Amino acid sequence: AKARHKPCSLKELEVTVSELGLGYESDETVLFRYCSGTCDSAVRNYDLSLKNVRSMRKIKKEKVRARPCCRPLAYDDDVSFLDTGNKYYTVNEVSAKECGCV
Amino acid sequence: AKARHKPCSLKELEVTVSELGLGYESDETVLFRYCSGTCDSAVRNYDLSLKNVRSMRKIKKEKVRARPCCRPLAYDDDVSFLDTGNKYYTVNEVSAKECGCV
Amino acid sequence: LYFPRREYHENVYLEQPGGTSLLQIHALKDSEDEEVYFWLCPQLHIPRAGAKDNLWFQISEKTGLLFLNKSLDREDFDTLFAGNWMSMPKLILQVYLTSRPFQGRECRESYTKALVKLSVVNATMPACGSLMPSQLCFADTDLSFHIKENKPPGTFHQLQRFALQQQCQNASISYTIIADEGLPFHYNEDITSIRVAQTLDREEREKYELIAKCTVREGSKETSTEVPLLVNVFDEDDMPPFLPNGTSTTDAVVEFSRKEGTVLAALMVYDADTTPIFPIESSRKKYTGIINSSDPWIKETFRAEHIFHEISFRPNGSQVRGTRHEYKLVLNKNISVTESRSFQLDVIVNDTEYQGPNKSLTLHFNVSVLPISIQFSNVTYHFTVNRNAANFSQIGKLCIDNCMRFYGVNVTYSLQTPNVSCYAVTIAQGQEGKFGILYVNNSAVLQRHDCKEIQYPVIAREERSKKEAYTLLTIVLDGSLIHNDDDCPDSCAVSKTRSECEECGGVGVLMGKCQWRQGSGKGITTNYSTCSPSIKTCPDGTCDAVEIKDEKICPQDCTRANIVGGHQKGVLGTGIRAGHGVCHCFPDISCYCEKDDIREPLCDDMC
Amino acid sequence: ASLATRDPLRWRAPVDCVRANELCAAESSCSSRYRTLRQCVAGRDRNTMLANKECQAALEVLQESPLYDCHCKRGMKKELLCLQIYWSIHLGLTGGEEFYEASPYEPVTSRLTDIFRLASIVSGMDSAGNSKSNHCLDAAKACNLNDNCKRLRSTYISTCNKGVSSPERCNRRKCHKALRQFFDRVPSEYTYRLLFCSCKDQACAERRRQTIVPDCSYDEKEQANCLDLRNQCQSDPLCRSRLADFHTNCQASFQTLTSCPGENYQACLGSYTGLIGLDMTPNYVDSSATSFTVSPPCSCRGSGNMEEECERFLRDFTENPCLKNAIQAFGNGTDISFSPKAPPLPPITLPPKVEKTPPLPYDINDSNVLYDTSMITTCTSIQEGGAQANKSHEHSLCFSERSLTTALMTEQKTMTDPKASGS
Repeated sequence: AKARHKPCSLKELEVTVSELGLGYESDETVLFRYCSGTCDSAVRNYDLSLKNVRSMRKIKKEKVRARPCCRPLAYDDDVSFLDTGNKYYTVNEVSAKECGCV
Repeated sequence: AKARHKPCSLKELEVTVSELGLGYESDETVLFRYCSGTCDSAVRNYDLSLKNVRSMRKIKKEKVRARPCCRPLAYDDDVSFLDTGNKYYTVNEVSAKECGCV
Repeated sequence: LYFPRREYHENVYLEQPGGTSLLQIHALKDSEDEEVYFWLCPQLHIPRAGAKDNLWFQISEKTGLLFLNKSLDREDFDTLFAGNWMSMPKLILQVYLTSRPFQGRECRESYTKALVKLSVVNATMPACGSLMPSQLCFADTDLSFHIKENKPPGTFHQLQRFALQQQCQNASISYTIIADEGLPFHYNEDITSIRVAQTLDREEREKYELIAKCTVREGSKETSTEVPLLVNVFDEDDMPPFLPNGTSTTDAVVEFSRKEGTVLAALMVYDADTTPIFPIESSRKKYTGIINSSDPWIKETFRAEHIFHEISFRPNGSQVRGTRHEYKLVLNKNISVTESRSFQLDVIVNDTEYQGPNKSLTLHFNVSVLPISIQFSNVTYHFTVNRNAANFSQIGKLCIDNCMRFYGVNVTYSLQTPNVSCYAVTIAQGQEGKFGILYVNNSAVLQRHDCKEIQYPVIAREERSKKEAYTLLTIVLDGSLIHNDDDCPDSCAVSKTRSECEECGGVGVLMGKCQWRQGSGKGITTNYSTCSPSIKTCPDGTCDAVEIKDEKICPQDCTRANIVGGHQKGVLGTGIRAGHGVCHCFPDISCYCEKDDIREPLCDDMC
Repeated sequence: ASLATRDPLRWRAPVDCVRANELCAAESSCSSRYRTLRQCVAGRDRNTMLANKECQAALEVLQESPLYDCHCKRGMKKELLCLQIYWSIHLGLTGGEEFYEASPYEPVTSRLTDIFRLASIVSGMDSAGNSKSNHCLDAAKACNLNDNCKRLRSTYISTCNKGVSSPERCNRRKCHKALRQFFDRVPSEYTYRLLFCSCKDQACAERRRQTIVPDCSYDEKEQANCLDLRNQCQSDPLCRSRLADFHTNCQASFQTLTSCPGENYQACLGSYTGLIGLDMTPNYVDSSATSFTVSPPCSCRGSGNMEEECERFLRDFTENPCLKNAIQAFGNGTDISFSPKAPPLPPITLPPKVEKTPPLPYDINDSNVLYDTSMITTCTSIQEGGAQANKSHEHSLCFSERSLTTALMTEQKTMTDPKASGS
């Protein structure tokens, strides 16, 4: 059967700071929490209308989004670590704390 | 030069209820407000990290979104109208009241 | 005694000499021998200023002629209307009628009274030349009168205007009455009075339309003026109740509907008199309908309900209002299924205000209360259930004889212990205690190979009489097990397409897979497309006794959540009565109805 | 100075009844008399009570107090309290006999010309652009594009629409309250356009009829009797006030060109909308494209001997030339104002044929001046050589404002009393 996506929810993954790909080199492992899943059950009349109005070309050349996104509603606290050059860094808003469809 | 998109903001359009495409037939005109534009200025460490973690195949077959969306943060009051069959309907959350990048 | 009008109007000017006649008021008698005495309430009333002592106006006790007994001068005017900002000051006199001379009574609300509204012109009487001919003719443009039926003849109005006509001697003013042939009115040209010449009968005719024509000759010029003169005949309760087509008897059978409030039968009673709706309290008491029985059971079990409507009768061409009284025999309480008897029940209808003979008549209801048997027509009931049936799948209904026609009869169905320890099925009480719905409540048992055929003794018990009926329910399991993807949602309603729908099962499915209902019709239609556990029961516009147990079964009938897209809610505010395109639901979260014909890719970024 | 000596400056300036009550309460003689009057009016036999000396004395004093000619304003703070005070004193002043009661509201002096002008601009613009334009649909658009109007319109529609198609009827009380809020809080340039839009076709007329969601706010399985409904309305101070206001401002007056008192369409339209959301809620009763009839939710069936009074009350709505002209004038965007630049006069609807008694022969002050009549005056100048009755006359008909089209029925003839003429 076609893969049915789970509703939007908070997932977590253990990664090293380097694997975050922000440019810091550190083997410290951090908990990376992210939002994943569909927002089918959060569609509103707005989305249906926007989809229809757009399909009638009443909106042209504009970046619009006619479906809710599964996104963080709040972020975890800052993350601090010692990099390979023995220098401390603190990075904010890396990991999601709460997810929702917006 | 590639068309530059405006930042995420509230736009408005006068459409008939039928043009909303929700299935109601009515010639009443309503104000349809929607969110349009880019969220480039709202990218966070989370987005960069998620993009990288995904590109390293640490997240598979999951629907994730690694960029903020320009979406309504609040919706207008309900809209009521008389349809062509002289029946009244009330529809909620059709028009956006406030937009933001989430 | 009564007045033919509620109000009279006339103008009064300053400095009109004492003794000036103002207005002739008439009274009509209720009986020939009555004496007529007019008298004025000692106070006059000024709108927005209240009551004042009446020093200026008098009425002739015998003739009813209202006159000035003291001239009203400027000073009087100022004291009466000090600071009164009305554009045309007015004072109101109350004229009373008695059949004995006036003995200094107070002006009581209850006495027969008419109002005289005098507009006080803040100037002396205008010169004749300045008056329009029509002003000389009529003080009142609303020449409408009421005359009671069955009362003696009498004069009810005088057309001439005294004060002005006394002033304008050189104008010759004459009146005529224009009317259809043969009307019961006579006009005395000398004194311009109009008489009702005979007793009137409202049930023959209740409205008369005449025209008063006034002709004013001044020198060579002649002007005529016409004003409608309307006579309404007031009703008196002088007609007895009667039966429209003579039927005073009807049958009233109590069988399947044994619920309090059930209307068993109705009979009509007519009355040529009017029955005013307003004020409702007094008019409702006018007609009574009492069950004539000494049997306490009858009095307790039945009641007579009475409603009335105005109708029109058409005696010889004219339209006259009357009343239709409807008497319904109604159950006053629920009746036991065992009750069985026949008898004649009489309702005595009485027109309380009618004084003549036959003021009441009797309606006869031939009542037969039939017993109801509590029994199953079949000795056994047989259902086949697929082993892939899910929990809450509805297998079928159990119903004793005529159960769907019952009202006020509460039957409870229960399954006893089965012959084998395979407890897979149970029963829910259907709507208003009529039938039982069999459904799977333990689908795991269906998959056990040792459970092939299960027999349940069934009891149907009528709550009030405790009467019971028995039958045997046989459930035969068949079908080979099929597997559903773990990814499948619990509820069929989540699926939005036929393929998604038919590849999965869900709560309430009968054969292991959901069923796709392909809708048709444009716009918002009751025949919307949707995925259902069983098209036979969902959606059917009713959130039934099984579906109500879990919204995942049939949100299309039961949801109270927000519905996005074009839709109409169900009659009781639950479920989706009609929808646009495909309706699908996330139970307890939201439902969606949308046309899925937009093929354009849902681009995330730029379109 | 004591209340008794009227100081025109302090007391005569009319104040609202709440303020007047406060002033009176602060004055011992006034407050005691006011208490007395309330007892006089509360008694069963009001007339007798009002005739007794103590009540008369109380009335006399109160005529000097600010309570005497206090008024109220539509939508003022404590409007209901103001109206209750007004009626408590007013019943004493009129003896409660009036068919038409004086309005407790201050007279509307502001003309509506700009609203009419807006209506004419829009109707002119629309008809220029699209002759088939539906003014009522345009009115809905104007409302939908205004946040406040849209919100309050959606509030009353969703309130009145709840359960309309289900067995348990809608909640009429809540529906009426939401309607009142809409007409009180949304500027009349939006509400009048929705309610008084002019129509050329049936669809438009039906949309206009549906404006107040009649299924819930108006229709009734069994129509009430109008006298019963009036009685019910008069037992509620708000409804009684709005009905009195309607009678004051919409009473057909034959001394004016427009048939409206003071030629003021705005006052009439304002008091008509003031009734919406109360027991006496009026509505269009047909959706014909060419003409319209408005009526309260009642009939005169079952009036017994009071049918005449009932029909007279009902005609104030169904056959009222002032109300009809006011609605038509707004719909066509024309208003009467005597300034030179006044737009052309609207088509005047002649009141109905006179067989029926004229709807409102008297204005509130009952100034039954003769020529304000519904009669027809034909003046014929008789040819020289003496009056030959019934000969052909040279007719110079001089109609008074109203005309009676009485076709003399052939078998009619003049009637005399044989007994009376001494034969």
